[in-house]
Amino acid sequence: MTPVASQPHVYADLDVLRRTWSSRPGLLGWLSEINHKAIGRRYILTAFIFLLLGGIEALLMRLQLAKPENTFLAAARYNQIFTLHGTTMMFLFAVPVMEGMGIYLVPLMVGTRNVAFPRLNAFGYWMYLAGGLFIYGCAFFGMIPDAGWFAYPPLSGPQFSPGKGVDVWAQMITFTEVSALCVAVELIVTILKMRAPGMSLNRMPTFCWSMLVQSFMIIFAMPAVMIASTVFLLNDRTLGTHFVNPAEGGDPLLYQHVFWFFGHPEVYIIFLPALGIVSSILETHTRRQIFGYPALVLSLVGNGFIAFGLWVHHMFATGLPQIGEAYFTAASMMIAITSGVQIFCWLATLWTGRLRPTAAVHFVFGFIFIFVMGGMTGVMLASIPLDLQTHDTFFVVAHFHYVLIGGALFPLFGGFHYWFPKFTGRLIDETLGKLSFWILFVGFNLTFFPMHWLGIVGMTRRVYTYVPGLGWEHANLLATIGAFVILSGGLVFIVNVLRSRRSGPRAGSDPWDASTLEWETTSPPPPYNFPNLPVVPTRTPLWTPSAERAIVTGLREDRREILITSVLDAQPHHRSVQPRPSIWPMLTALGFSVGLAGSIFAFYWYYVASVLGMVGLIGWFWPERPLEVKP
Amino acid sequence: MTGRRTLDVSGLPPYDISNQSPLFWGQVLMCLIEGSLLCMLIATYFYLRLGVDVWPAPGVHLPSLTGPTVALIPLLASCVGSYLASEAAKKDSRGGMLLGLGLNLGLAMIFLVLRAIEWNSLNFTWASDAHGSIFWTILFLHSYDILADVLMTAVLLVIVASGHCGPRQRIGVHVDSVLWYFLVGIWIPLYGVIYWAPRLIGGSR
Amino acid sequence: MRYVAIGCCLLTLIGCKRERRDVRPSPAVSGILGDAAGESTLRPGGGAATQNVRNPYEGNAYAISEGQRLFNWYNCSGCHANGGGGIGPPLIKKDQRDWIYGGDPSNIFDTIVKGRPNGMPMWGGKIPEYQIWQIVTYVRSLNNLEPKAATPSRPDSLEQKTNTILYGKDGGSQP
Amino acid sequence: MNQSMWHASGSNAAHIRELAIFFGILLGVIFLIVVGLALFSLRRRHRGIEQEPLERSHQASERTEARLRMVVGIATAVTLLILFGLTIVSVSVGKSVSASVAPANSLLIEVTGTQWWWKIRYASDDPSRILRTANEIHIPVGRPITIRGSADDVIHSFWVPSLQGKRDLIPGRTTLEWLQADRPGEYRGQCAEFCGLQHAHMAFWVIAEPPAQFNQWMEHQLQPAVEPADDETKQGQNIFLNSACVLCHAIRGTDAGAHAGPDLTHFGSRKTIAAGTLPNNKGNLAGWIADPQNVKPGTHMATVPIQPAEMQPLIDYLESLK
Repeated sequence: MTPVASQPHVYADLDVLRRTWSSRPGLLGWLSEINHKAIGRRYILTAFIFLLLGGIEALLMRLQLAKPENTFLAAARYNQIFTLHGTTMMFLFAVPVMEGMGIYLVPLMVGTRNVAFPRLNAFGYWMYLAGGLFIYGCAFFGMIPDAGWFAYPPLSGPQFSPGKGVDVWAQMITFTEVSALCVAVELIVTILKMRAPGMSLNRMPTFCWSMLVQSFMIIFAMPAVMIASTVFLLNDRTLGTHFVNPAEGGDPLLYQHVFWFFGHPEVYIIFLPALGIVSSILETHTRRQIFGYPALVLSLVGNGFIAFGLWVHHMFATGLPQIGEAYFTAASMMIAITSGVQIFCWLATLWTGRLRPTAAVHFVFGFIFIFVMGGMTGVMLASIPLDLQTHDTFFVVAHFHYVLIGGALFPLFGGFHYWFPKFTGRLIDETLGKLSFWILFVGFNLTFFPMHWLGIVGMTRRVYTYVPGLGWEHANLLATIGAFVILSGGLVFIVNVLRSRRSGPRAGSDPWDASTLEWETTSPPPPYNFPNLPVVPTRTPLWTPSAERAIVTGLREDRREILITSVLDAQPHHRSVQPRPSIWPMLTALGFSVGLAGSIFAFYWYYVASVLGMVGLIGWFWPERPLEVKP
Repeated sequence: MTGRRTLDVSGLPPYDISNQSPLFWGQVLMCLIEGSLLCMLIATYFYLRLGVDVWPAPGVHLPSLTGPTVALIPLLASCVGSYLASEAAKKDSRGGMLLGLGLNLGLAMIFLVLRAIEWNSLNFTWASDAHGSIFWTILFLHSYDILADVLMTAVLLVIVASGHCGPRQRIGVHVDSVLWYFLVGIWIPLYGVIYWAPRLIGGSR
Repeated sequence: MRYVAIGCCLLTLIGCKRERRDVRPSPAVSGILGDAAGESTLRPGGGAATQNVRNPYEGNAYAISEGQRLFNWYNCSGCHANGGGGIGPPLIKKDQRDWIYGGDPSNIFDTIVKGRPNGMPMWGGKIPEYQIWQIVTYVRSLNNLEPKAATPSRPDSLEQKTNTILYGKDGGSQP
Repeated sequence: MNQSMWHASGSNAAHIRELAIFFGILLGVIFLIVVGLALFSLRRRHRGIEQEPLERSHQASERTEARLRMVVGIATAVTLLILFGLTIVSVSVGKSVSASVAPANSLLIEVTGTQWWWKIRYASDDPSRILRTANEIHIPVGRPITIRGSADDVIHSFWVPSLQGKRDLIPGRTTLEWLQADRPGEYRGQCAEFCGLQHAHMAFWVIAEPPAQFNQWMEHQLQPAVEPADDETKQGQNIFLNSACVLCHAIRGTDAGAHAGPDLTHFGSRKTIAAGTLPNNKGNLAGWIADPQNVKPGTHMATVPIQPAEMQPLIDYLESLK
C-alpha cells in the first residue's frame, strides 16, 4: 500500500519517520513505552491473564456446586471466590480488554499516528496493572474481599466484614476506574480531533462510534462508582463516616442507588464496543456496506442515553414507590428497541451480502443466538412481578452471562480472529478457530441454559451449597460439566493463537479485502501507523478506487508531528507535536499506587499518594527539547 | 500508485493555542469527570437530607455563612489572574503570563487560608453523623482540587519564570486557566448547597 | 533480595493473623477454666497464675467483631453502655492507668470470669471461654490496645449509637 | 419439599406464573424467528432480493435497500408495539400483587431477618396474644397475610416462591408485601439476598393450614412451655437454665428470657433446626448443640461446653417442648 516514492519530496522518508516514532530499546524503553499499539497489546494480554484467573475461580465454584452439601470449598472460601470472580471479570477483564481493543484500533481506524495523550495512555495502563496486582497480591496476605462484587453495606460495612478484604476491593475499584477514565479521555479526543482529513463524523467506522459513546458513558458512570466504593464504603470503614449507617442518618439504599447508577451503564460500557466489532466483521465479511449505518449509530447513542435511566431495575425487590417502578420497567424495555434495531440491521446486511463463513463470522452468529436469548430474559427481568420471583436467583445469573458472554465475549473472540492478521502479521488458522467456536458455543449453553431452570425452581444465587431434595442436582451437575467444556474450548483458542502467531501464513496488509483504514497499512503496522496519513473520501475508503483517494503530505518526519482536524467534518486545522516516550507516567502510577494501597491502613497515605503523584506529574510535564532527528 | 493526489498540510501552523488544541479538549473532559463526581455528591446531599426531619441534627451548629461568603471574593477575583495569563499565553508575552499566574496564585492562597480558618470553626466532624460526612466530603474534595491546581499553577510559574515558554508551556497556561474557571464555577453551587440548604430546607430547629 | 523475601513472610504472618477466621473455638482457648463450670485457677486481681496465659485472638479482626456482637448480646452494654460507662465503669479509658484491675488480656479475662466487687457478675461457666476471649479482644480494641489495622472504625448496628465523634477523632486524622 | 415459582400455590404466585408463561412463549417465538432469519440468510438466493455482484459496488441496489428499509422499519414498529403491550400487562399484574393492595382483613406477621435465621412475630392489639417464634410461619389457608419485614444486622430477602415474589429486609427500614395460600401445604422459603457466611443455610417454612387447625396451633403456641414431666426432662431444664443457653434463648414459663437467639418455647413442635438446615430430631439436635460450627460454619450459635452425660437430658427436655 505504501506509495512508490517517485517524488521523494512528496512522500514520507520512511527511515526518518521510523527513527522518530520508534520507542527506546531495553527495559527502560519498555517501561517508558507510549505507542498506542504496544499499550493496547499490553491491555489485551493483561486482561486475558485475568480472564484465565476469573475462569479458574468459576471452575472452582462449579466444582463446589456439582453436588448438594459438597464440602470441596468452605463457606468463607466460596464467598471470597465468587467475589473475586465477579470483580475480576467486570473490572479487570471486560472493561480493560475493550479499552485495549479501542486503544489499538481507533488511531488506525481514524488514520492518525498515535492517541491524543500517549503518556496519559501509558499511565492508565500502569494504574490498571497496579490495581490488578494489588487485589491479587493482597490475596496472598489473606486480605480477600468476600461481600460480592457489588459489596452491599451493611454486610460490607466495618462491623460485618472485619479485616481488610473489602477495603482492598474498594480501593482496587479506584485503580481500575482511574485507568478507564484515562482511556475514555484519550479516545474521545483522538476520535473528535485527530481523524484523517475528510473523515467527517458520518464517515466514521461504527467501531469508532461505539468507542466514542462508550467513552462518554465511562466519563459519566465511573465517578459514581468511585463515590460508592471510596467515599461511601471505604470512608465508612476507615474514617467512620456515616453515609450508609442507618443509626446515624445514613441509608444502605443510597449505596445501591449510586452503585447501580454506575453498575448498569457498566454493562453497556462492556457491550457497546462489542456491537462495533460485530458491525466491522459483518461489513467486511458480507462484502457490502453495513445496512442502515445511521440507524446503527443512532441506536448506539440511544443505548448510551437509556442505559443511565434504568439502574433501579436492580433494586425492584427493595420495595420502591409504584410509579417509579412502572417508569423503570418501561425504560428497561426501551433498551430492547435500540438493541433490536441493531439486530435487524445486521440481519438485513446478512440477507443481501455475500457471506464469507470465516471463524469470525461463526462467532458473530453465536453472538446473535446467545445475545438475543439474553435480551429476551432481560425483557422478562424488566417486568417487576417476574423480577420479584427471579431476582437474586440463578435465572439472573444465567441472564447476565448470556448478555455479557454472548454480548461481549463472543464478539470479542470474533474480533480477535478478524484482526489477528493486523495484530501479528499472520493469518489465524480458520479450522481451529471454528472448532474452538463450536466447543465454546456448546459448552456455554450447556453451562448456563440449565441455570434458567435452576432459578425458576428456586435456587438462589451466591449459595456455597444447597440441601438435596429440591430438584437442583441434575441441572447443577450439567452446568459443572459444561464449565469444563468451556475450558477446553478456551484451550483450543489459546493453542490456535500461539500456533498461528509462530507459523501462520503471512497476511498481507489487507487479507480480507476490508473497507476501513486499519487495513491500508502493513501488518503489523509500523510505529508511525501510516507513511502518509490518508485522506478519506467516503465511508468505506478502501473500497473506493485508489485513484480517488489522496494522501497527506507536509507533516514533518523529524519530530512526532500529527494533524489536528475539526470536530464535525475533519477539516485540517493545525499540526501538533507529540511528546517523546517517558518513564514518568510509570513512576507517577507507581507513586499513586503505593499511596492508595497504604490508604486502606491509615488516612495519611492519601497525602503520600498526593505528594508522590505530584512529583511524578512535575517530572511528566517538565519541559523537554522536542525531538529533532537529523535526516 | 505513483502520482497519487496529495493534500499538503505544511502550510498549517505547527501549534495552536486555542480551544482547538487537543490538550484543551482533554482538560474539558477532565472537568466533566470532576463535575459529574461533584454533582453526584450534591444528589447524595439531598438524598441524605430527605432521610431525616431536622438537618443537620439538633446540637450541630450550622456552618457559619460569613467566612465562606467572604472567601468568595478572592476566589472570584483570582479568575482575572488566570484570564490575563491565558490571554498573555495566546499573545506569547512572558511578562503577562508571569503577572497573571502570580495574581491568580496570590488570591488563591488567600482563599485557602480563609478556608483553613473556617475548618477549625466547625463543631462537627465527618464522623458526627450523615450531614457531617457529606459536608466534609464536599469541602475536602473541593479544597483538594483547589490545592492541586494551585500547586500546578506554581509549577507553571516556575517553568515560565525559568525561561521555558515554548508552545507546549503556553498551551499549559491556557489549559490551566480553564481548569481554574471550572473549579471556581463549580464552587458556587456547592457553596449554595452546603451553606444555604441547611438554612432554607433544614427543617424546624 | 533475601530481606524482601523475609519481609514478605512476616507480612503474610501479620496479614493472616489479622484475617484469620477460626469459626470454631481453637484448642488454645480451652483448659484454663476447669470443664466444670465456675471454679477457675485464676486468682482475683489478675494473680500470677494468669500471667502466662495469652489471648489467642490478639489482633484478630474477626474476633473483635464477634466480641462486639457478644458485648451487646450478653448485655454488657446494659451497664457499660458502649464503652462510655453507665452503671458500670467506662471501658474506654482516658488514661491506661484507669484500669481498676489491670488492662492486660489476662486481667480483663479474669475480671469477666470471676466478676468483681460492686456489681460485676461472674460470667465464668456461663459464657463459653473462647467467647470471653473474644469480648476481651473487643474491649481492648476500644482502647486501641489492638492493632489499628484490625479494628473497625465504628459499629454499624442499629441497637447502639456509639460516640462516633470520639471514634472519628482517633479514627481518621483530620483531612 | 418444594421451593419453586413453578408450583404456585397462592393467588399472587399464580398470577406471576401465568405472566411468566405468557412472556416466555411470546419472547421464545420472537427468539426463534430472529435466529431463524439469521440462519436462513446463509442461503445464497432469497426471493425478492437480487444478488448484485457486490465486489464492485459493495452495496445492494437501491430497490433492495428500499425494500430492506421498509422491512426493518416495520420490524422496529412491531417490536415497539410488543414491548408496549408487555409493559402494560406487566404493570397491571404488578399492581395486583404489590403490597399497596394488601386486603384489609389480612393477618399481620412481622418477619425480622438476622444472621442466619428468621425472627417471626404475630402482631396483635392484645399484648397477651403477641406470639414470638422462629423459622416457621403457620398461616390460615385462604386468608391474606401481610408480611412486615425488617432486619437486625445486614440486608436479607424474604422469599417463598410458591406464594409470592421476594421482598428485601433492610436495616432501618420496614418493607411490606402480602401473600395468600390457596391450598394447605408446606412451602419452603429461603433468604435471597447474600447475607454472609451462612446465606446458603438461611431457610424457613411456611405451613398453610385450614383456619380451624391454624387457630388451634395459635392457641397452643400462646401457651407457656410445658412443665417437665419426668425428672429426666427436669434435669434437662436445669442444665438449660444453668448453662450458656439462657444467655441467648427464651423459653416462656421459665427464667430464660433472652432474645438474641430463637425463642424455644415450643421448639419441639418445629419441623427443622438451625433455620431449615436439619430435620428436627434428637440425633441432629445433639450434633447441633455439641458442635454448631460443624453443622453451620460461622453460625452465631455458641459452642457451649456440655458434658456428655448432660446432653441426653438436655435434648430430651428440648424435644419435649411441643
